[in-house]
Amino acid sequence: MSLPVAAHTILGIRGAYWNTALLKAVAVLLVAPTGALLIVYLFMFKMMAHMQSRLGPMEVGPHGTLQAIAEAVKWLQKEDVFPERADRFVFAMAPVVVLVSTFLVYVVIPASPREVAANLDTGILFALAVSSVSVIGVLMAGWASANKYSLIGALRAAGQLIAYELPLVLAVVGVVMQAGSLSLNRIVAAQAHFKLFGFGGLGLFAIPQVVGLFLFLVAAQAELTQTPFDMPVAESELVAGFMTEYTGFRFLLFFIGEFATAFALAGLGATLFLGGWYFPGWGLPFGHLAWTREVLGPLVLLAKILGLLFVIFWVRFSFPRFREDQLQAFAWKFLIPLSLTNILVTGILKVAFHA
Amino acid sequence: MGLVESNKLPKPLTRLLNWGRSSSLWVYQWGLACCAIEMGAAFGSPRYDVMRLGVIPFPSSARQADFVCISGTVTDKMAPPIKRLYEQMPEPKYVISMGSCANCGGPYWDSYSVTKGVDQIIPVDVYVPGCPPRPEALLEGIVLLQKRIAEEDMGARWRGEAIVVGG
Amino acid sequence: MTVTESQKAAYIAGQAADARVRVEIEAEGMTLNLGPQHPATHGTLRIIVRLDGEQVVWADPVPGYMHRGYEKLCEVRDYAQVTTLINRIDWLGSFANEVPFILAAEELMGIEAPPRAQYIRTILFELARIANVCLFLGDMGVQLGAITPVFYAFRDREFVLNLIESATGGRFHPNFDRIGGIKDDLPKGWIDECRVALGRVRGFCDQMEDLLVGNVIFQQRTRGIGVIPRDIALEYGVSGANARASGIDWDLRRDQPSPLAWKHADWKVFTHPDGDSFARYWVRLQEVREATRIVEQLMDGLPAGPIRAKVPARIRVPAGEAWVHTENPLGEMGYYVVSDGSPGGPFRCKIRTPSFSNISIVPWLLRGVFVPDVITILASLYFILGDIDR
Amino acid sequence: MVAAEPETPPPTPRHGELVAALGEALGADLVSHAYSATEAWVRVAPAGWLQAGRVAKEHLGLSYLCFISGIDWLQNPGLGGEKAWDPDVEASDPPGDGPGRWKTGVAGGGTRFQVFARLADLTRHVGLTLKVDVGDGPSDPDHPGAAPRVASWVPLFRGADWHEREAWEMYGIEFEGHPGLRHLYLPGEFEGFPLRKDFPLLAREVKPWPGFVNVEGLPGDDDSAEDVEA
Repeated sequence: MSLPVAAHTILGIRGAYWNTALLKAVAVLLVAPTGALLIVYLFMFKMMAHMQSRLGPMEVGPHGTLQAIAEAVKWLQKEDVFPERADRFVFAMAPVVVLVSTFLVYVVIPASPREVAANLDTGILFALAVSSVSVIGVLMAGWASANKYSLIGALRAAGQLIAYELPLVLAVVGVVMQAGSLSLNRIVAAQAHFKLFGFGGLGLFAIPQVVGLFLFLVAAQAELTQTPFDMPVAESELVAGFMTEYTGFRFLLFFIGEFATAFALAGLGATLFLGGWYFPGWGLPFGHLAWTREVLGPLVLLAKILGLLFVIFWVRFSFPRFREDQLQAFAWKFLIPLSLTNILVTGILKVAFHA
Repeated sequence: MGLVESNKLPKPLTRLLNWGRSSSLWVYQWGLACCAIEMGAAFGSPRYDVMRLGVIPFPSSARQADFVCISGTVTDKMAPPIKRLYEQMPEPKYVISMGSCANCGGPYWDSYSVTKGVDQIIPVDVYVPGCPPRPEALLEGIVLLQKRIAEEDMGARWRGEAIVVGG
Repeated sequence: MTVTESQKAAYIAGQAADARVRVEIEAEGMTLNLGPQHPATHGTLRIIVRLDGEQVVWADPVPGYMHRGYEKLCEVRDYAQVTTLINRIDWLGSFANEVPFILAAEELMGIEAPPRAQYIRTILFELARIANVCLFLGDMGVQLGAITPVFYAFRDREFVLNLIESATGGRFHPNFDRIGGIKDDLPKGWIDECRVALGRVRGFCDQMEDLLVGNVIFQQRTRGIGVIPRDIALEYGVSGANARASGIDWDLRRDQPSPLAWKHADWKVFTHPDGDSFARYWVRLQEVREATRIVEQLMDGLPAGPIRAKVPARIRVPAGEAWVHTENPLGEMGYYVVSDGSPGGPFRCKIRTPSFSNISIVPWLLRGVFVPDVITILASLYFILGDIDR
Repeated sequence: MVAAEPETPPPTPRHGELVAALGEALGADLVSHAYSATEAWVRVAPAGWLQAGRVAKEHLGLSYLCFISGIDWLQNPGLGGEKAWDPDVEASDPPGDGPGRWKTGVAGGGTRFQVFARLADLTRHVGLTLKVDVGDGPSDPDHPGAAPRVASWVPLFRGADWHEREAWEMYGIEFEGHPGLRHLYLPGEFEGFPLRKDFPLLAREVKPWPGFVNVEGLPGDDDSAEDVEA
């Protein structure tokens, strides 16, 4: 399956460069917060409540569906507080940096053969690179708040994000080796063509790269600073970590950033390991029905993302958290050797089966 | 906030804003004494589950709180931190005083170390009586607070005028 | 809004302290102020810790944010009114607070309650223990980052509170114990309901065993953290499950001659040799299970008969001194009641609360640990602010 | 107050052994002792307080510190609640009360302030309450400014730290050798010692207590009312 992506074509409609660019930008700016609000409602409110034998929001809209929107409306009205000793410029910029880093990840995730804001040849590299920019925002927030809890939280976050960036990248390397490409759309295509012991059509790398998937999920959990890796925002230790002093719409930006990142990382995971927008059977020539892939692709991707998020949040609501040193030991002594072994085995098998 | 101060906010917008504030109340749980456990039951117990009403008991920092539930005995030693906490919260902020101790000193009316009523320190929006109040009573207090917010005029609040609820 | 002079002064002092703390951020090491509104101190304990990196150099707890002057108030109230007050010392196991005080008054007056009253007292005492310690079992998870257990704790605790409410009329503060007996008999059908609720509590204990005790992360976070050696525990007067987790085989229910009905049930005292946070959690978990067994056995053997001894309408406690202590959910709770024979209240009522001694060990225990372990240790010591500060 | 009858036997033989051993070790510093059906009391002279604690801990196995606290034997009926608090009436010296004439409790006492502590042996399950006279404090006509004082037990029991801070805060009893008598419960600028009997409760000054329910005059009230059964 070749994927001839026309640079300025969306759903087959050809537009001027700036026209399509604007459309893409708006799409990304819409998708990211929508995904975040979806997560907040589905997982933070409803799933958590049901796991704890509660109901969660019920009164705001039917079954509380408007709760997340009410949150956003509320946050926009709150007073914008700068702590007295805060470094005002850095304090104000920190959530923006976090949010920008998150939005940039969305740029390369394909929702269908053509629905991708920028189909980079090195898509996965770009995604991982920009997602780690958020640590700068976190450090800025912690430093500028002039609050000890914030500072400790930010330092912990920095240490943790750096430690888990490595297993995340190494987990992805297995997939990249198997697909033979850094482009996310090519990785999807490779999964569509992938055959295991002669059986194809499953369209996912999750089976051969099951270790990689595990590593990716663990590292993603740590990148998202979610339990059991939530020391930077450990509620019972550090109040709210680097977000302690933030309020109003700046906190809303962090809040959206946190869950939009979860959505983006789940999107990456779905694309790398679960076949992205691809659904088994779509490799066949669709002929004049090919456009249905453009419509159904995003939905398939969304379903896969929600599946991954379910696992991520399931762990989040069930596990206690590590201690900082235990977390580092877990990353360096267990995850990284495991991911290196995974790469080695993948390489051997790749050579053996292609030879 | 010139628009709000001039009190020319279109009605649908006011309603939207009030709806947002009344439907999403992040509560800072200032658990002080016995009432803290009943507050915990109201917030945590599946039987009461205050989250149904849109009250989110997440924030651990006062900066993200919309209202604070002062639940329990306020001592003279505790009074300054409570005032500081209230000052740390961003506007618009609300206070629920839960239990007899926070309302008026309760059974410690003659103690040498208890502040007789948290309203000596910070303004209170809703008083929930009881020693301690049942979780249902706290839920009613929260519903009353939501009603109050829904009918609030932000312009008046910003200008510092007295707020009249209900009528 | 009227602010008294002393509040103003305290406010200024607080601001000054914060300013000092802010300056120290640039110095080597740093002082971190946990509380009084910190989420970890469930309530209002303030702990000032001096840090070197994330390691604690010294820690200084500042209690007193919940000091309500119980001992003074007891002197100006009469015996019936004191019961109302002392319910609110350990607010999670309220009924357990009443019992030793009433027993002390009974000892001074030379009265003993009839056996049925003693049985019902013991049953409610153990239900108070369940209601209290269940919350600890869940809350420990929250302190370690697992948010779900506490919701289960609240869920199953409700059933126990319902029982207490249907028997005493008070969901939280029963105020049910009277000198010479108890206020009312158990309502009809209560015993059957109680069995159902106890089954739920045991189910909750099993859930906690699955969710937390068996969890590798939980074990890593608690094993070997905050070890209290036996002799240090004795010096600080650490009691209750904290002492038993340090290998001190001492339970007042078993070791103290008491008119209450524990001696009629067959149950075990659990100890753990390790003395760490995990041991404290484990001992408490087993104690909840044993408490359900005690209640079931006592319900089986509940004798018939009156629920109150003959007591004068005007209670006049003869002069004397009595010390009565019981094994409360948090540890050894005792009342040293001094009566001068006047018709009013006690002349002096020293309240020995378990959390006070259990927490006084904190400066010793926190030296050299990491900040996350501070939280683990505080959570596993299990204190209630009203019980420290009175 | 009536001390327990001297002929009351020890509740258990072990209690008797403990008291005897303490008496042997302290000599004349053991002033008196008393027993009840469950408990034993020992009163030691101020000079022997530290020694008593050391002997009890190191030789008698009473290694568990239950509590240390104080007591103020000043009679103050106004505070006792039988009548409304009357700020005009000086509470300090009702007749029959004063230096040398204090009405004290079990095991006796000679001064207004006493410190009492309870130690226990957790293996043999016996406990002992120790008392010591610490002085008259402001009621002492010769040294009205002198604080009641006694030796600290912190060198013996680390846990004595907080208990003694509390006793100092509540009664103004100074413990010699304590590493730092700071406020434990009350804010630093709090004035007075709240558990002293002459410390007024201001709320009661403003609003008198409505009265004790069980001492309200019943119809035909006299002493026989005590015999009414519940």
